[in-house]
Amino acid sequence: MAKYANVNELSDSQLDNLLEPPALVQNAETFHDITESVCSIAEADRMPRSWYVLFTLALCFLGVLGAMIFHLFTTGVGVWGNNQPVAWGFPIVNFVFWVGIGHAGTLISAVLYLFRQGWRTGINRFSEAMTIFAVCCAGLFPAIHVGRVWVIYWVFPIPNQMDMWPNFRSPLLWDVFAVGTYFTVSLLFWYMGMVPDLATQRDRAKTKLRQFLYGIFALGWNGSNRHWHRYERAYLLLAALATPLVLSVHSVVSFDFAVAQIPGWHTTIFPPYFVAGAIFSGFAMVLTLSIPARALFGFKHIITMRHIELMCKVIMCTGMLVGYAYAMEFFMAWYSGNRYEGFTFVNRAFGPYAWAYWTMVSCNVISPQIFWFKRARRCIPLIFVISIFVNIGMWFERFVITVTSLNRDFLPSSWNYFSPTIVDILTLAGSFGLFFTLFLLFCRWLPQVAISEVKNVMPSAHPHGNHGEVNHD
Amino acid sequence: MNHTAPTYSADFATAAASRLSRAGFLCGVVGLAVAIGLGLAEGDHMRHFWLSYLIAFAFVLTLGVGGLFFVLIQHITGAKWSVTVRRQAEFAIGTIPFLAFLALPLLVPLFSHEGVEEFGGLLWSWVHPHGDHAALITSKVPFLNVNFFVGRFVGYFLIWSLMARYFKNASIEQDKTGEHELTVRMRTRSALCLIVLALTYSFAAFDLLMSTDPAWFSTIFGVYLFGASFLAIHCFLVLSTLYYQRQGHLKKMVTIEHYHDLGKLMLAFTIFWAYIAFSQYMLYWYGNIPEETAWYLIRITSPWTNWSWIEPIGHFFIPFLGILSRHIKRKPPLLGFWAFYILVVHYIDLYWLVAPNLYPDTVPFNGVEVFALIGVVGLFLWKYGQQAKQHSLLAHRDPLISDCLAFQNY
Amino acid sequence: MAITGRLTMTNQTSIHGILAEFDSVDGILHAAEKVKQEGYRKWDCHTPFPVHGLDGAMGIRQTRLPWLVLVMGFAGCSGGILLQWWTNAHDYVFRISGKPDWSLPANIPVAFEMTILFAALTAFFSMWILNGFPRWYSPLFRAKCFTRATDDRFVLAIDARDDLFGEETRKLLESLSPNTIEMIEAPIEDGKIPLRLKGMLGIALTLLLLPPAMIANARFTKSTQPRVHIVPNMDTQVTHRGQEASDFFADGQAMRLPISGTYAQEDDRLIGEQVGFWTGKENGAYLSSIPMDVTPEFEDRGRARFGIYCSACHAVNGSGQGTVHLRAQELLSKTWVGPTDLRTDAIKQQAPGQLFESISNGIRNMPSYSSQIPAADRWAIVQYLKESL
Amino acid sequence: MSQYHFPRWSNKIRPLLAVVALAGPVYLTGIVLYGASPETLNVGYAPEQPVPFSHKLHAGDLKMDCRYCHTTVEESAQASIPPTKTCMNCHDRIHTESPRLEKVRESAKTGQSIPWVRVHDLPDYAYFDHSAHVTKGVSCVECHGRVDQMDVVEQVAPLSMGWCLDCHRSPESHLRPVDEVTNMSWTSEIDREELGAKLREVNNIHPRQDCSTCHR
Repeated sequence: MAKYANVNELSDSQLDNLLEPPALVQNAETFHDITESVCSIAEADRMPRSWYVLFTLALCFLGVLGAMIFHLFTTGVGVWGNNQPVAWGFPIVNFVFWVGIGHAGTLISAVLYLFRQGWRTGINRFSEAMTIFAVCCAGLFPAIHVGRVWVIYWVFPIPNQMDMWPNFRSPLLWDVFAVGTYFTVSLLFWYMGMVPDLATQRDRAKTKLRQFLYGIFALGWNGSNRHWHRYERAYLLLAALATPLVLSVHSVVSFDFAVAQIPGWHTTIFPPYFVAGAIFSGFAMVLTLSIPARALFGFKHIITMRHIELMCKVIMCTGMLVGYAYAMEFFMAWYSGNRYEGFTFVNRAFGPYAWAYWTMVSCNVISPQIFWFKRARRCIPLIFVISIFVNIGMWFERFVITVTSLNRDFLPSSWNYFSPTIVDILTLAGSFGLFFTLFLLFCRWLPQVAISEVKNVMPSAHPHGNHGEVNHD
Repeated sequence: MNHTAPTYSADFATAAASRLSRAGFLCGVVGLAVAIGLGLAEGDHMRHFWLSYLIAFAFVLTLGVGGLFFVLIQHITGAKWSVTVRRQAEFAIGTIPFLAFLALPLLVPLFSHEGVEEFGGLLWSWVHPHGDHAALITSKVPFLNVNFFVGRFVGYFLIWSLMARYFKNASIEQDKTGEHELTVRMRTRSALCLIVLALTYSFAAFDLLMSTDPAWFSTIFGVYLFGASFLAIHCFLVLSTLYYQRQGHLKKMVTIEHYHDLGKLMLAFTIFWAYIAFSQYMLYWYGNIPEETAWYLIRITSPWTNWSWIEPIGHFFIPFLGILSRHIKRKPPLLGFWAFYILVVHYIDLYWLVAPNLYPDTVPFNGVEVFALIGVVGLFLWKYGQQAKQHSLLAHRDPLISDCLAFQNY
Repeated sequence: MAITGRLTMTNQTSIHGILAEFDSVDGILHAAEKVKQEGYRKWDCHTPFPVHGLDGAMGIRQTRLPWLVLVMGFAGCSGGILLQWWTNAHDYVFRISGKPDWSLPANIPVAFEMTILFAALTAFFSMWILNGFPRWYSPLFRAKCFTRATDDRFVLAIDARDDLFGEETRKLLESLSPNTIEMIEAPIEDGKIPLRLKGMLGIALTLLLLPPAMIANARFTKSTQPRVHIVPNMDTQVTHRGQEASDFFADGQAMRLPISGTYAQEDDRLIGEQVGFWTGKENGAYLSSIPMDVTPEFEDRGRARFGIYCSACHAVNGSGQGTVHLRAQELLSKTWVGPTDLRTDAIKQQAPGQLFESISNGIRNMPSYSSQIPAADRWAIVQYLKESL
Repeated sequence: MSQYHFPRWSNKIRPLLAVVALAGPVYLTGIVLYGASPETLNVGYAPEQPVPFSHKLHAGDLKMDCRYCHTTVEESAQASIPPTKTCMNCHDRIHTESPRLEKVRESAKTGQSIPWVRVHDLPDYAYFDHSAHVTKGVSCVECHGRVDQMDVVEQVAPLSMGWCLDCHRSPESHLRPVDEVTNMSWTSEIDREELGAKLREVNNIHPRQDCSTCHR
């Protein structure tokens, strides 16, 4: 709420700059309007036609994924382009890419929550769902890359007939714990936030079946303030726990590379650099999804221009953090005096994969610079294009890290050019099918916006009298 | 919704600031004099004194530049909670030109030919590469040479001073005019400044501290120092606010909620520091590549072992548990204790980063360090107090100040 | 003043409480303060979002949830450390990548994740459990105005079980100027789980017993079927092992004989210079001594080999009354010619070379043992026969 | 608008949910753990052999030493199934008409091996060396059980990796004097652990546990 002195003296552009537009929610007078605009989507008998088109397309890609995985299981990992010296190819690139995408959700829901950024409410549900589906896609790749997927349970510390335990000194096992914990906590966070909204949908549902199904998952929520009290505290605790968690997950993913002695991988800035990159790509994906969704489902008053502009700023900022890491790596490669390290970076920029490297730099570091201009931050088509550029750039970042460090390793005799097979490419494409199928189903049946939280940032949600203050001491 | 906007008045703490300033000056002069005296008595070409001076200087630099980071971040994020404490950070950044002056004595160990035979340079052995790594270090000469080094520092301080001047003056200007446009402009400019600051500060960290072991390198080193500086400035703000409140200022303007927020950020950056420090350690420990682990090897073998334990335990676990509870964050004197504690371990951290490089076989720590720290911090407070003497302790016409006082931690 | 008769019964329904609906945050806050002042205990506010200030107005005390989470966070952390110590440094020690058995730095990521996981699960589940969820049934849902408590209305509900519940309650609520006031009436249900559901549960439980029964059966019975490869992995590879059949070679065997004309070094047929050693004869005459160093080990070996290869027929004492002989006699005395008593002078006087030849090539009913016993061992047996028997 | 209301008993499902949540994973783990265990899947395998050879008769009643037939057990990795010739050492004269030995005689005549069925079959990626065990005092009994009491040989040990490792980690209770390895009925006069510890020292036994010991 705009409360500061002399608010009337400010011009419109100043107001925008101060992040104080009249309200976070526009054109919605009452709480009921919010309920109506969010719930009516799931209650509608039909979706917009484009939903069906997209869903069919997504299903096709999902089918491709299924076929590729079947092919992989029945034939073996030789169907991929992975070989010596590039033993880590597409699967790890895709894994890191998807985990990265999965970072924005928890960041928005947890970190921005802790920083009291009210604007998160418009997009948090949305991006949490995105997180969970992205982590599903991410988890897929390490699971299938083991080749013999039926022994994947070996990564868990459960007793087995070999009397062996997993090797906890392996960063790949840390991944299992990190990604597993991340998925669990994100799911809890997402579901917990959704329960009051599911209750809303339950109470609005017209058919018995819907009342029953939403009712089951709403757990009997009745909005009791005694419940809200513990609920809010638990939410805060989860946010406080999810914040270091979100940092740790991509740090652990970065350890996969950084604990190795491979030049270009073994560098200390990797953990924060990967985290910044993850947030960067995650926000880009939130934009890629929310721009069409807000148009399609009529959320322009909830996901406002202000939200989009803020996300552009986050993208620009994290893009520069990533650029900082690129620069530091380059400088240290020279400064360290390590010739292998130096060679790796020259090889990245000017070697056989220079095309990938420069794609990465232009997409990640150069393209977001346009967001310095306010007009660019308000031009929806441009933002959409840039967000896609960033997604591409961040995929290439992982590709560059993985492949360029391996393809010319310590032994020049084993140098080789990695090229993916068609199965690699179709599996990557198929993972998008999985992601979008889940996402479109989410859009169809579940509240896409955190209804109760959006209501909470509306001006009429705040008491005006001097009611009993909570004594915190 | 049409509240009549409350107005706030300026809060001049001339007397309190003067006292601080005078005490600082006294400490500075006495401390440095004693430190120099003790250093001379050691007869080691003043190497120990210069080490102590370097660390003490780095300590106040983290406060000054940390303050600059703080101010820039408050502007770029449009933070409301911090408006009533921001002015104190602005005083801290006002000392940056003076810090450049404090850096001047470091030219002595840089140019001195004392002890060249033994060490290659009193603080920076790359000045005259010698020993096992001479060839490696020589290959870094395009970057590590005295002229470029001095040139870089001139550049850093020029840039930092300009930024500091702008952000301090604009804020003070707002006290007079109340112009909102200033807030808008500061926000716009903070973005670019932040990038420049991040780059310059990283390189300053490499130059000043990391290059004391010219063979060693770490890409995260800049971030390490960011983390430490953020932590330091928040602690400093808690202590400074406590001081002024005890002197009868800012009574109503800095509430429990602000302490709570500062406490939360102290906790957050304690964790962030640990995260960065652990990442660096773990990756080098795991990789176990000789040129990288050597740095840690010195530190985890006697006589530095015990000092190294201070890092995880004293710099992370103890303060983490100390300020985890909201009850502690909401009790200013307790929080003040922890802020002071963290500043102490922050100094130890800086010392630990550098001293083992110069003294692998002994822990030279003694009165020289203590008095040098008292001296340099005293001089820093002297300038800090002088800043505070002239201006209001409160950015009382900042457009966000009402919001700053309105929020509550749920 | 308390009014008795907390449950006002009608025919099929019972009164559970009373609702007052408000349409603004201020309304509910004001009402909550009043109800609290009156001293009600069993009442609640139901709102579509958490209304800040209501906790204070209702006098709700801070939850203990953070403490639970803290404790479980520590439990997760120490559990994680313990797990890694026990599995990797104690129970199954990995000596790997040049790290100490107990490498704490490498264990921190997992310990950290376990801390977060435990703490988060605790926060989530404790919250629901403390709130008494899931609670699908509640008479509140029967109230007409209650459906909007999750939309845009703020509802204050006083439970009929409250000591103060009665006519005054309605008056109090009316004085707060709500939109509407409604009694919570719900049909009386006995709350018993239907028999059909219980039956289904019973069947499910019985079905759950099947797998353990199958496992027990497999454990306690024998089977002529080979091992079950749940997952074949690489249990069976294309390589061949000794004595396996193979269609690849004409003779159907995987094991190959040496290329003709070549012999293994220890092969009997590699006669070479030591003709006597291999045949027991030199220049047509039996060797009169053993062509090997006679050491105590050699003599022990002779006794042991005699026990393995000879004693079945010749008996341990050489009497010829071995177990095989006894059994053969029992079965078919007619065709069976008993083994020689090795203690007789006839045997004792034979030259070592002759004994060696008999073992190697067989004699009368005794088959050749050259394929079963290497030459050196045959000599050891000869030594045993000559000297110890 | 009629609304669906959950019946009152639905709240009673909560304890059931708790039980399922807590006991379900335990049950599943238990089923997988025991169901997929080699003790369930492998132990008790007693295939029908082409010739009903009885170890109980030969090794038990006739007290023939294992090595009479399995001659290579001390020298090579494999204990080796004896060739038909070994059978014919005696059966040339004994039971010459027995129909049960028809296949043996046929084999001796034609030179075609008898297709014995392998009972103890390790996966192909596991390497096991009989000689290394037998010559260090690990008896046949330890893995194959009391073969001298079996008419039909069956698998008594799971032969799983965990089972191998058990012994490699603490071999004491599985060691005996080297000359007693084929003595099926041997028992120790003193405590086996104690004896094992002594033997371990005398025979210099350090079982390896690294992967390449068995997976080579």
